[in-house]
Amino acid sequence: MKNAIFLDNAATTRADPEVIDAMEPWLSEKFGSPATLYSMGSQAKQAIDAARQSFADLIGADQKDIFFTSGATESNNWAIKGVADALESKGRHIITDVAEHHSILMPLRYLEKKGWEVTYLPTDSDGVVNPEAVAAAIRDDTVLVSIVHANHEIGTIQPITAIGKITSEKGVIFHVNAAQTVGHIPVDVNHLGVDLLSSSAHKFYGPKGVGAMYIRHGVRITPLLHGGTQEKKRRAGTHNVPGIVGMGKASEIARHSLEAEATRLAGLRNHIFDWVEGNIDDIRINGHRTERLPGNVNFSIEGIEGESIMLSLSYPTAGDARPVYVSTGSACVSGSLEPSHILLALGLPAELAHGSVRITMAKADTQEDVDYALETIAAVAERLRSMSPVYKRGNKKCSAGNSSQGCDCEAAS
Amino acid sequence: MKNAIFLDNAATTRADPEVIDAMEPWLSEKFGSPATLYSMGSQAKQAIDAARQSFADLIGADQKDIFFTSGATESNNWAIKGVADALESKGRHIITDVAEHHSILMPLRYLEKKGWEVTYLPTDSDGVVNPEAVAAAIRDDTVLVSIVHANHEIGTIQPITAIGKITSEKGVIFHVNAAQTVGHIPVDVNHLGVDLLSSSAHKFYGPKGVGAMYIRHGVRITPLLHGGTQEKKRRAGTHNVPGIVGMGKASEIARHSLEAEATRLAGLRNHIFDWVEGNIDDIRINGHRTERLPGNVNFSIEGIEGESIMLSLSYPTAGDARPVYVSTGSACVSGSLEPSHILLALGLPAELAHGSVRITMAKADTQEDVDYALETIAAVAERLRSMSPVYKRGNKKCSAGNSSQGCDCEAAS
Amino acid sequence: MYTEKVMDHFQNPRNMGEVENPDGVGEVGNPQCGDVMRITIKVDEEQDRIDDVKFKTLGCGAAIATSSMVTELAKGKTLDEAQEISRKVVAEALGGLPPQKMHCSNLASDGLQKAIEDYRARHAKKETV
Amino acid sequence: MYTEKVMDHFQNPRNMGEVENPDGVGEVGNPQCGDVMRITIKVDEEQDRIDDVKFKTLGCGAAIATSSMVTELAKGKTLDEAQEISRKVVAEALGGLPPQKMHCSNLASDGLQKAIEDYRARHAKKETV
Ligand SMILES: Cc1ncc(COP(=O)(O)O)c(C=O)c1O
Ligand SMILES: Cc1ncc(COP(=O)(O)O)c(C=O)c1O
Repeated sequence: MKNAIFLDNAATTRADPEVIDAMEPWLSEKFGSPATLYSMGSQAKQAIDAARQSFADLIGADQKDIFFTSGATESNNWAIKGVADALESKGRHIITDVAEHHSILMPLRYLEKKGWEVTYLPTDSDGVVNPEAVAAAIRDDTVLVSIVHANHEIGTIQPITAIGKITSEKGVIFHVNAAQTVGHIPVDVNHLGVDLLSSSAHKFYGPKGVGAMYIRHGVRITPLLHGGTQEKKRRAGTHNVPGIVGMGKASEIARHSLEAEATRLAGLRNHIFDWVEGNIDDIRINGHRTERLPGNVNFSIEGIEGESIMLSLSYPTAGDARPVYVSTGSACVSGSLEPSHILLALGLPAELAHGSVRITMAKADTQEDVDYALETIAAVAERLRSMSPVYKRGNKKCSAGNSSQGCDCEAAS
Repeated sequence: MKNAIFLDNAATTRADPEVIDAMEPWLSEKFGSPATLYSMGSQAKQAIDAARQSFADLIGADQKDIFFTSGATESNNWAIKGVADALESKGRHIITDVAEHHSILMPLRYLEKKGWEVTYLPTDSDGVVNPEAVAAAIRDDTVLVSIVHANHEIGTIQPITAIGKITSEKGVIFHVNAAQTVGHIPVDVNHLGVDLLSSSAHKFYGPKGVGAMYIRHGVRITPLLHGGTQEKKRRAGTHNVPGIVGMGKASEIARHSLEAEATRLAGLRNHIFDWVEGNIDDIRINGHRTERLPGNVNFSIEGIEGESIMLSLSYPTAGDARPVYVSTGSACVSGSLEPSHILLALGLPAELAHGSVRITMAKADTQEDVDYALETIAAVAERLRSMSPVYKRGNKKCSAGNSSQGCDCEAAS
Repeated sequence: MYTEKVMDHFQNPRNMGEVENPDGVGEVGNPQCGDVMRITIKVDEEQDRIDDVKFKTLGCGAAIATSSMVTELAKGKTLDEAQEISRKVVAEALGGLPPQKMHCSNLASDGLQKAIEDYRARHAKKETV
Repeated sequence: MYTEKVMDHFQNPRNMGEVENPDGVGEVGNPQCGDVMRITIKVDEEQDRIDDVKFKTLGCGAAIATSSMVTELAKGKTLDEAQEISRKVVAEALGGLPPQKMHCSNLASDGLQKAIEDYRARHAKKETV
């Protein structure tokens, strides 16, 4: 099988070779726990504190406010449940939006079962949350606002700074899930005005199984993992030293390469949008066109279904073809009967959500790879459409022309 | 500095080179997420399922009942808080013992603040919990019994099978923290009669940052990390594929080498006990003499303090001396003003708890290393005692002779 | 996730398309659910036998593979024999389907049954005419 | 965790032991808390100067290092000067101590002060005799 083209970097990225090199000694001979006093332990402690500083530098934070976790899912659960627990006596109302990641929505659903009230703000047809809607939703008993920095599926970047102004004026804790932005676009906790921020190393060329939480000094939050005295008693458990060192190295690399890389990827992204609009009929672009992650592309192809697109791309039949790995919001992949709740939040009819393709690029992806992938996608779309009993070219249900106004296709059956 | 002798393996172990080799490809080229459909993803899924099988085999469980976590701290928090949440309507009483690890005690303390009642059973002077005391403590509103399999500090192995019989008769969920036993002594969830069992890979030659929870089919427990559909929706978050693969490899190795290694270590352990009793005056052996982890030794040296022993051992002054890494229950190291709660639970006076030395051996430690360490410890004890304003040889406060009956020293001041 | 056989039928579907002047047509599914299948059959009236059968399918890998398989199983069978081709038969012929796909994406046999019904309904009409 | 200076004083403690026939003795701490220090001094009565000072300490690395440092700082100083040797002075002379050690293991200057007091008390007695 020829060299695959990996365009699913929002799911996970390949760890930078420098990151792996940095981790190596801590996996093997330098295996001491930072909690111990002897020299092996203090070496490990120095290493994790250097990683802490490096991550803090990447997000403009004080290193004292950084706490390592096992990933963004843990950080998000911690933010939601930890603030809820600490501020329960103040009130039991939380604000978020309908297009959040499951690691935010599911903890909230859990709280709802316990009697909490959650306001799910809508997004507009580009996936943007309106800061004024946040302001309007804040009540006396609101203890937390949690909004994603950028959506993992459609790439839309939220007006975090504007929301942060509102929450800080109203004295409500503001959590931002920055799993998709840290290391990819500039993130500055002070500029954004956030109190809590989640991140996962494997989303920016670091290892899986390690993440971080930024907790602004003074913010009240109950630990999620109680136990030993690690992380100033806020997150117990023997440190994942190799993982943390890897996250530190990834942060350091990102700090230096992020801006150039973001520019390059945004160029590729815009090129893809132009190309698909010019070369594939009846598509709809999902998510905001410019307020968007540089490496994220998402569009729906009318009349076909996402899993079959994905499978066709990743298991090409021609022996010399390169597999192309993308993702989709189709129900067939989500593990439920529903297509992506994020695409539905944009107002997309289910059949277009089923037919969505997400391309998420990273530093290994070249213009040549992208062009190869695009030709392949167009060919796959053509072939699957020829098999489709419902697709008729140019039936205007969802032509590219009106996509940005929101496609008003109705159930096609 | 010469080759150090690492005798702090209860804190963490050095990953087996085979474990690191097994992890390598998943850190680098095979970086896909098991949640994805394309071939990279299904490879990763197969790899974590193989690891799951391998860990299940190690503990005699069905692989369907294994859930990967970030470590024993997470598993323990999950067990305590997850069962409490799921069974709250049945009752709000939990039974444990005073000598548990902090990753059990701190979640319980958290629940107590929320109105839960916790019974902390005492241990005897060897650290053993009495199964009859468990039976007597179970009430109608008891929802969980949590007892460690073997204590990390004094190595005492608890009568889990006897307790498991009681809990299963009374229909109470039984959680066992097996962080120190899995991979070191035989662990069989059915023989032990446990419903939930926690484990951490780095405690048995696997990587840090990954662990597992065994959940017997049918046991009700609320997730601790809500979010994506990973681990059958019971533990969300992108899989730490390299870590899980490493845990699988460590399990496979342990399954084959555990018995021989346990026998070897128990021999060394008994040799150490004999040696220190013969060569250092006024010591007390802590923990059960035979119902004990094969690699665990713990004794108190009267008249001196543990941190200074540890430091002297790990930073030797003679240029050709080998550093020796041990641990202690002294307050100076625990990060609090109190010495180890576990040693106090045995009835030890605080000054003997401050003067405890823990030696925990693993497969890299040879008889030669151990003998070197013992000579060094005796010399350090001698030197520190010469500096001690309180120590008088043979004052019988705590001579070896009566140590196994429990030392009844009183405050020495 | 999918067996080799599923992947083979997905990648190299048999009998894709529509038979000309079909004697029976069965359409099942709903684009909102992500799956639509249209089975068309040509029947040898004398022998009550399916001489030709084709499918068009919008849907996931399993939907396409089961459609392809159903046409292969049905071709050359009498209508009575073809009526025995259940979802289970199709799934087994493919070496199994992932549990979550057993229902949502395994409608092809329903499509075939509908096509047979359609044929019988038309035929009955013809006879009574 | 510890500075090099702390480690140096811990590994090579100065003035360890007890002065013979001390003119003043100060003992502080409690073995239950893990720290006991005993400072003994020899005073030049004419000059009101500490001619010799030694320590014996049960305790952690910081306890031993601060004891050693306090004796070094005190030796040759007049009693008045020596009374200025506070915990803070000792910690600074060692290049700092970890925060959690600032209190529990930094009793050596208290021991010295006690020894000075003890000397003064005895001396006062002698004078009044
Ligand atoms: C927006 C967003 N939040 C949270 C997560 C969870 O991160 P992890 O799976 O590393 O815990 C992800 C990725 O899965 C994500 O894309
Ligand atoms: C008995 C016991 N339980 C739980 C833990 C926690 O394990 P981890 O630090 O890997 O989360 C440890 C080790 O720290 C332990 O020894």
